[in-house]
Amino acid sequence: MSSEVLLEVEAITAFYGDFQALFGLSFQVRTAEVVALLGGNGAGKTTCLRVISGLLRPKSGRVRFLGQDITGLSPAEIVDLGIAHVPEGRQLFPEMSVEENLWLGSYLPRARKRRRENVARMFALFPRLAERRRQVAGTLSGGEQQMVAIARGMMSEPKLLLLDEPSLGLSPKLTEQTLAAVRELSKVVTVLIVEQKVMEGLEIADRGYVIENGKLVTEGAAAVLVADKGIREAYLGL
Amino acid sequence: MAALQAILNGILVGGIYALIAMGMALVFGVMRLVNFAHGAFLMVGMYVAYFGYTLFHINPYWGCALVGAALFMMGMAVYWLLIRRVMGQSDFLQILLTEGIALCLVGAAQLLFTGDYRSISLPLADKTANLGPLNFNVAYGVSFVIAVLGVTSMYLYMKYTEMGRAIRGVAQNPGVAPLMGIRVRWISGISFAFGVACAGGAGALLLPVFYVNPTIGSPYNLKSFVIVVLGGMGSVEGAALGGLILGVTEGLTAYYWSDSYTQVVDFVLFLAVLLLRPQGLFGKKAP
Amino acid sequence: MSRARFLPAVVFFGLLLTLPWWLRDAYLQQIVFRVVIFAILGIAWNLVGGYAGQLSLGHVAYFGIGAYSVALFHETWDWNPWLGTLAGVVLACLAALLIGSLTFRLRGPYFVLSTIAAAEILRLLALNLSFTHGAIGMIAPGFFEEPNGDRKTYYAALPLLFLAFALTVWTHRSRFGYYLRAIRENEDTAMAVGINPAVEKLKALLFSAALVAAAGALYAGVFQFIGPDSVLAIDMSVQMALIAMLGGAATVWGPIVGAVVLTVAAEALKTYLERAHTFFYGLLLVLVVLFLPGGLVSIAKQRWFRRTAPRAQAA
Amino acid sequence: MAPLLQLKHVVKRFGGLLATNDVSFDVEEGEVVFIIGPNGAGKTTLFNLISGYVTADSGEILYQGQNIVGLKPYQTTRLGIGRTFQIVKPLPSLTVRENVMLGSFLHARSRAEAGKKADEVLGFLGLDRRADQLASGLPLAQRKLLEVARALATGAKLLLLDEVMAGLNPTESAEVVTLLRKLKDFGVTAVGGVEHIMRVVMALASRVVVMDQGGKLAEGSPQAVVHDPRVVEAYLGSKYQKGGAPP
Repeated sequence: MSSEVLLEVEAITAFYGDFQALFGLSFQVRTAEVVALLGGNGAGKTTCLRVISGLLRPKSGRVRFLGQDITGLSPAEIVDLGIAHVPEGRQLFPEMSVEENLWLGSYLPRARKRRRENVARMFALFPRLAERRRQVAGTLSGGEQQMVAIARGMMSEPKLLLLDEPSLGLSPKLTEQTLAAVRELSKVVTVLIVEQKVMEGLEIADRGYVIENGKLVTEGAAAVLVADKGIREAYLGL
Repeated sequence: MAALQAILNGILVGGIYALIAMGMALVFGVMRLVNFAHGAFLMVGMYVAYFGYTLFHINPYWGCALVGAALFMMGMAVYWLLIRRVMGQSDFLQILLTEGIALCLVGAAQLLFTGDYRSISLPLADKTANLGPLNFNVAYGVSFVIAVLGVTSMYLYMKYTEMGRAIRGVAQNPGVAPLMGIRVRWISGISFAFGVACAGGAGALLLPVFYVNPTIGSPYNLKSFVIVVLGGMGSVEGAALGGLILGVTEGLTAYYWSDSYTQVVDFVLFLAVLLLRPQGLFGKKAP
Repeated sequence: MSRARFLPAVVFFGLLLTLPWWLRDAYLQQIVFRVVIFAILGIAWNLVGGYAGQLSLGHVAYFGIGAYSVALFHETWDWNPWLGTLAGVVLACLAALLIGSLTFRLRGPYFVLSTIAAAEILRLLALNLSFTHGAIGMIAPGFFEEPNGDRKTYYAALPLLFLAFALTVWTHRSRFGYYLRAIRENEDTAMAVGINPAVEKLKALLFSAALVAAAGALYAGVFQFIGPDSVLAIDMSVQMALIAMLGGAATVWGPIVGAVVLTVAAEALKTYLERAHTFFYGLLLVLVVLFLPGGLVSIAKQRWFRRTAPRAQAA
Repeated sequence: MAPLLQLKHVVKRFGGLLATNDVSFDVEEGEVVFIIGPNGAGKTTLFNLISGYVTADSGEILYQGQNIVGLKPYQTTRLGIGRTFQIVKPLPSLTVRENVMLGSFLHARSRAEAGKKADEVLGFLGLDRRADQLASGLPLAQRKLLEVARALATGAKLLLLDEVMAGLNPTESAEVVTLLRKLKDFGVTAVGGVEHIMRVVMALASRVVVMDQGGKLAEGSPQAVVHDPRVVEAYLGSKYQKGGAPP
């Protein structure tokens, strides 16, 4: 496994108004890894992704990507550097077709060049989307919408893909399919995934970090975390 | 037959209404901002076209593109200087700010050009053409055609260009648009400027058939609200259709009742739609 | 302490009461009269736009109803202007009931637009109906015969201002005022404490419309000539909002400060720039929104807080 | 004696989405019941249904034996159902006491009486030291309490607490729990909603109702519920049981 550090999050604190969501959180993602961020709801996982992709400015701390300090850059600049964020709850452009959603994923001039190839690649990965390319995104089923969201994220040709709760609201079968697709993608892109379904998430991850109340609780190889009782505690509060 | 004539007249005016309202719908769709200065920008467009014609002999028909471009720049400036500062603030402040801008523009026009009514006389304006048994004023006809061209090209621009897609993207999901690399503030500025350009260009098209004076914009302001509400707030296609509907309604009101009551009917229609079908005549249910 | 709170009001109304004795210039007296009328309008708007947070830009409708009632009832049935005023207030309240029950169902820009539409419908009717004489306008009877008709009208206006002011003071401190502020902040929260927002908003609008209509009637009696473009113009609705905002929305003194500043500034400018009124109002509106959304009163308040804050902490 | 609150087969659809799917449960007077469930499980919708912010498509909601489906929120408040919101919104320009008075005005004849009632509630919740402070200056935890105080001041018999713990740190949640425990002495029955199953909640609740995807998944004592395999699955995913750690 490559040991190059792709993303380095260093002691970030973040607030919503006067509510502190993150308390000096630090972790790393190395190239070609799949890293899972675990923890109960409200633990700060989503906030963490928002800080990385520039949607939320941290109060203190640093985010480094490929050695470059990207703290405080705009989301547009960060996408351009190669971080794609697939937010929680899909967040498609509901009145556009599947294809238009993918095109907007490659809005950046850098990604526009290979738009056709990339669309074709995504349709190969998600054949279901190819069938529905002209359908308006708002009318797709939950599972299909998740596929569009992931495919749209990949259209910007990222080096790092941030996935927020891809299984949210999906049936176990669809969850399995979605995560299988993520595993497939992880061959070409580094993945940082937030997943509520712990076992499913850890199954595709190399390593995991467990967060509680905006702080790091445990970390370790996925295989080790699977057996860790601390996870159950973090989620169920027991 | 006379009723058909009324409908034709309505459609001709409605084409221009469509262009005006489209601009307002665009701004509302992208920025959730109701631009109370829309009619004032239309007035500015009329003056620009007026002086373009009287000073430089620029025919407003092809000059409307120039007027649109000039107003686009003006819209950009107004966005960066003023509008940007109230984005994300309450409706209350946004509305008062745009109303303030409207008053400034109207007041400036009063200072610069006095309250006099001015008009240009194109040779076209006196000609009448026939369409089967119906007839229409050629100047209206030409304005209609150009307005429809404007609406169509705007529609195609939104549908097929990279920028148009980005604008629609921001309108449909402003929260996620930045993650595509779209600079939302920049897109908002462009949309605002496009909206202002629509109003200005439409102003140029109105010049051959109407007088211009500083307060000419305010009825159009209200009319475009009516149209935008008819078409479903923020729907650009809806606004185009709403424009035609309003034009025809006015034509028929003028024919069956009286010219002076067209606006009363406009507003009654407006209140009725707002109260009974707030998503507009064609809009889907608001999400 | 509590007595000191009333001191500014006592001084203010004392000055207004004694005004004709120490301000003999007829022109200046007229300006003061205008301040009084504008203050009434601003205070009335403030109840709905400030306390309840409903940005009505159609308040001129009630002004017009008041003004036209005086003229119309005089012309048709030869009613005296006092009776006309009463009729105007009643009619304005009825109109407020109708307009309010329709428009308060809407929120945000939809509400604002619907208030404008309602007022515009009235203006267009006044412009086109035969019995209002259209754009020509109407002659309204004066409230008092000469001599000293103006001064008497001024004294007729003062109680109205006092009534409006007292209403605001009461609103500011009463259950009703708290309810309105709750509605302004968040209707869902308001309902969670048992407030029926529709009813409270309508109450505020009724008070407001009655005051505005009375002011409109006074205006008609003083200028004795009204038309759709003087008493039903949308600009006046904006002006009412501007007065309250400039001084400070949802404050007791805001509309009065706003009326004084706006009138005096407009008069001062008038000497230099004959036609700059509209531009001036627009500029002021832009400046207030961008730099002083709390109004002039908020500056005074901040100063006061800064001075007293350390002491309060020590105590 | 009939339960204070009864839900019988309550259904609510938003478009095609079944936000509440045939939910039934009872709340006895004096109980502290918690509704738990992951993000999007339908807890807030349930609170909105009970307090009248949304109207049920079918089913019955009985409060003190009376069907309250179709009542407006201010009407349910007047009947004695108080609620707090997930996103707290005190009136920033008013003091803490004045904010609470908004609630106590409901049954007070005068401003003075409303003030007295407000002080009583503030004292009960330990907010009395803050009474004359502007509400905008309160830290989040106390704003949450203020929200509770305002609901209590309306004379609520049944208190619906939507995400009352969200955003609080463990110490603060423990403090809130201590206060909630005292609610019974105040004659109030509480129904809380939380996303996350927390130690503090488990210690407080007499009963727990677990929601998932709009439906009631389980109901019972806190201990029974967290060991229910269906609950574990809803929170941790279906594979947790198979490959997972021993409970």
